[in-house]
Amino acid sequence: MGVLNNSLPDIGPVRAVDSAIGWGRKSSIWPMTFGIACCAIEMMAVYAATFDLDRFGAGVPRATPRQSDLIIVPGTVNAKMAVRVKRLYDQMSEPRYVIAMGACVCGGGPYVKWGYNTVKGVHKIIPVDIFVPGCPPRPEALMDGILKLREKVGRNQVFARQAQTAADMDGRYAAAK
Amino acid sequence: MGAIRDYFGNISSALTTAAKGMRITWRYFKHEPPITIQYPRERVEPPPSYRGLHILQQDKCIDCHLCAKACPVDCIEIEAIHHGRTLEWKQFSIDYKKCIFCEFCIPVCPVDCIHMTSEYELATEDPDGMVEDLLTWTGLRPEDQRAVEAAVNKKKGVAAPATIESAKGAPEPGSAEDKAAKIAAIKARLKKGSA
Amino acid sequence: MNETDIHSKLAGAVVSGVGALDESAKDPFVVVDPGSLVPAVTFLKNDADCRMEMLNCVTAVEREDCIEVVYHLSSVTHRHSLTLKTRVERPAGGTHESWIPEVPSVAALYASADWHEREQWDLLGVRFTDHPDHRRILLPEEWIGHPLRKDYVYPHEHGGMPLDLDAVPLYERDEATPSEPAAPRPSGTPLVQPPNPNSDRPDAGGVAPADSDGDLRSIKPGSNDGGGH
Amino acid sequence: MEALEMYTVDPNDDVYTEELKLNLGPQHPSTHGVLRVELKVDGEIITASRCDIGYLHRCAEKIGENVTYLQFTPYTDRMDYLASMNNNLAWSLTVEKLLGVEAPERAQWIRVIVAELNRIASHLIAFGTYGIDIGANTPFFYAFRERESIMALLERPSGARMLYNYVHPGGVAHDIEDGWLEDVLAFCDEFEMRWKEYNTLLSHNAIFIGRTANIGVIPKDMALDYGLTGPVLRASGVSWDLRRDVPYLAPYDDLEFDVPVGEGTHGTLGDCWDRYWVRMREMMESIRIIRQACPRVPAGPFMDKAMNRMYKTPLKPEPGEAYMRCENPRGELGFYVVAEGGTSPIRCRTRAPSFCNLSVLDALLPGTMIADGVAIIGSLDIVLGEVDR
Repeated sequence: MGVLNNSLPDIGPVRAVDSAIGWGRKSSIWPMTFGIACCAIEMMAVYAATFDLDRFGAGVPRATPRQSDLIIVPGTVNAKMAVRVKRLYDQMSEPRYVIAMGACVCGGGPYVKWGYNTVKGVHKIIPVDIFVPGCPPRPEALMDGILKLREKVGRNQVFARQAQTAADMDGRYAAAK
Repeated sequence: MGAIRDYFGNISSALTTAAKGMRITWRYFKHEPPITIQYPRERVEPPPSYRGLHILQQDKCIDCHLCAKACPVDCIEIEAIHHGRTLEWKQFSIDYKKCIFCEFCIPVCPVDCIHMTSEYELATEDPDGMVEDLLTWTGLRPEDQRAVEAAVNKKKGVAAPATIESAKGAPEPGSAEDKAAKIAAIKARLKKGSA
Repeated sequence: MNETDIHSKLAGAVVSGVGALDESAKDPFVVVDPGSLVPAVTFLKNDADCRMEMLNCVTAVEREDCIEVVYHLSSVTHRHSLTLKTRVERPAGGTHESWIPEVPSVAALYASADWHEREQWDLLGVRFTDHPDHRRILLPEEWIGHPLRKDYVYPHEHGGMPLDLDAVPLYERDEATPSEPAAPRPSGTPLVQPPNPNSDRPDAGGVAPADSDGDLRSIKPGSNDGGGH
Repeated sequence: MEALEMYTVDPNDDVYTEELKLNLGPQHPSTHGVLRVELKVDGEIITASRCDIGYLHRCAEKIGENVTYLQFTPYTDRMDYLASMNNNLAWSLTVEKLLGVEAPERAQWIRVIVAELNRIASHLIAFGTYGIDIGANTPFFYAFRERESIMALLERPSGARMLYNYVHPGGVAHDIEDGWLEDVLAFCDEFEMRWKEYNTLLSHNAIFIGRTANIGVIPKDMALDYGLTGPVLRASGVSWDLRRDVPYLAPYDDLEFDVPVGEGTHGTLGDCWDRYWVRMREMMESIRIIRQACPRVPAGPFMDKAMNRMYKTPLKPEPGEAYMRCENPRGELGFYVVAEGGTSPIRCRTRAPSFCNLSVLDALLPGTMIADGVAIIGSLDIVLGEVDR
């Protein structure tokens, strides 16, 4: 879609197309098979039968970043791994989403003080959409995060012009009036 | 001759192993109830001992900083001004970016004012949203309130009449009202989370 | 066989460098000279009565005056175990940049020693001479310093990845105007320095923590179960 | 090694292959976390391999030197996160050895039950993910269903789902509630039935046996030389179990259980199938232990009275040192602690079983196919949190 992105006026038909695209995107979020530490086990529990993430169309983890929309970073990222996490993120195609799962990834967690080797939150490396704190978060808490991500994805405007600045907001407000 | 026997032997063993597995699958399909929890429509309550988000009984707290000292990750920030015996509270916050839910802050409290609830959903888009000021934290649901009361009573050695009394007002578990109330609570929470 | 028998056999076999058995310790240990470490371990492994087939653990411990390397050996056949130590004295002013102690490697005797010794090199900077593959194992090869030394200085970043709590995220950095390099840390300081919970920090407001009177903690009255909370 | 000679490159052949460097991991579905293996492959045959670990190094030993003895307990949870109870237990026993105290009897029996339950949960993960490695997706779902039951059971006394922080120096953190032991026994009955299903689904499946038998054979001498422990050592025919040979908890003396040892049923002694089968049988032995232990939990305190003060006043052991080892699901977990009188040790070394078990990988991989390499890594059942600490 490229050049048309966020370039059309924010009117009813464009919005309808946008919401259709958003619905499609949010109903087929494909996460990446990516486990680092403790949280990965709870992430596996989310894929398993008891919680069954497939109910939201996100249950088939992809083994390669090129096919996936969502990277759940489950576990401590250290200096050696951070380079790889960044590379994996760079390999994903747009639109891509990041969930930071667990305290270590949200902001350092237990390793914040004495961890000479750990990155204090993966948002120092890659932009994060949803933070799910907990050590580790319960599977329900991760699903809560994924549901919130679905909302966020559904809200995204693809073609309609986004209100970027305050002046733009004012203009939209006046137009609505 | 042997090769042919191997060939057909392989086919038959492949069929039998597949049939064995499919028999189990069929039995589950036919006879066993589904085990999937339909989150967020239904929610399995963690046990009362669950170590979830914290709650502070502010009127009891004496600002002794013992919980902050006991914390292995230094996630508790406390600030209060003492006016004689009364306290003017500035801050009692827990940084869930660090908290590991180890429960070491609970047993050290000399006045039993900090507790852990069975609340655990804290997913947010904002990294600063994970620092909860317990003075204003209102994420507690009625059942959590009851669990806290029960925990306090248990520690005091009081039998649990308070729990039963407070539970009287609640609709019967499993009834239509109960379900409606739960769904309403979940909706309210989701709305709060997305706002 | 208990530790005393093993020690007497060992002292009888290896001529020099085997110290006395410290029986007051929780796990009785023998201190040997670095020079006679390999013969001692060879003897313990091959002697029919000792048969220490397994090297459980190699640990380097940094003390005030020395670095000691501890070997935990055990025998599956005879079901006994022994702790062996060797010490390298710290030279005057030996810091973690200037002093690399050297101990002979036992990787030729036990394959398990290979990774253990590499780990001790990585984290504590003990060089094991004649080690077949003397590289770092846990940290990246280009890492500076040995983190488990007491005077280790924490880095600000490594390989372009920020390690500070208040670091600016990579994707928000302005490439055109590189930020100033962070000031070097004083020796031995950790990454972030919130108040240390183990220190004797004065309690705010001077309210005495009710450590002495236990009933404030509301242990169940009259119950004799030890657990309070 | 013979396989190596069979497949060496001969440039005079009509079809010859070229040596290729292949990176397996750190993000790879079959490396059980963030293990990276550099492989040299000739076609499908691995000719050389080099493990690269440290992608989950979390400075646990440095932290141990800076926090108090009690505060380090939750960090041991995060080493082998599949068997946190056993890690807690090993650390608590180390501190107890250093202090010279012993937990009350009730605590000891509770410790046995929770440790064995956690051992089953840990082996279930090994079973489920091994199925995925081999290409059978179904066992994963069955294994996680039973694991959820164990999580629910352990959640009740401890209050957490996975990283329990339940076994503390001097006893356990909370008493068990009434009726918990009955629920554990009910789970045992159910699990026995499910275990038979697992065997029908996976253990005796012809394809599974074909993929695992005679693969990655570890002879007895090699296993001892590399310091392997746990199921990996026992599969090679060495009957060595610390619970029986060096009992670290008093109840293990009174309990009756067998130590499963590899027999080479479908191939050579010490192959992947043996390692898998030892784990499967260990689950049943754990069930046997739990069944015996549940009726024998005595009444009494669950925490040493003197030790209860440690929550407020940090422990201060006398100068000294202690090495304590426990039989974890993955092998011998040892903690070596050197105290010099402060509230935290000056050295806190972890002898991680996965670390030693993984070191044999470089010796096993050359000469096998890439797909067999995945089977070998899975059969070692490593947890990277413990390898790197």
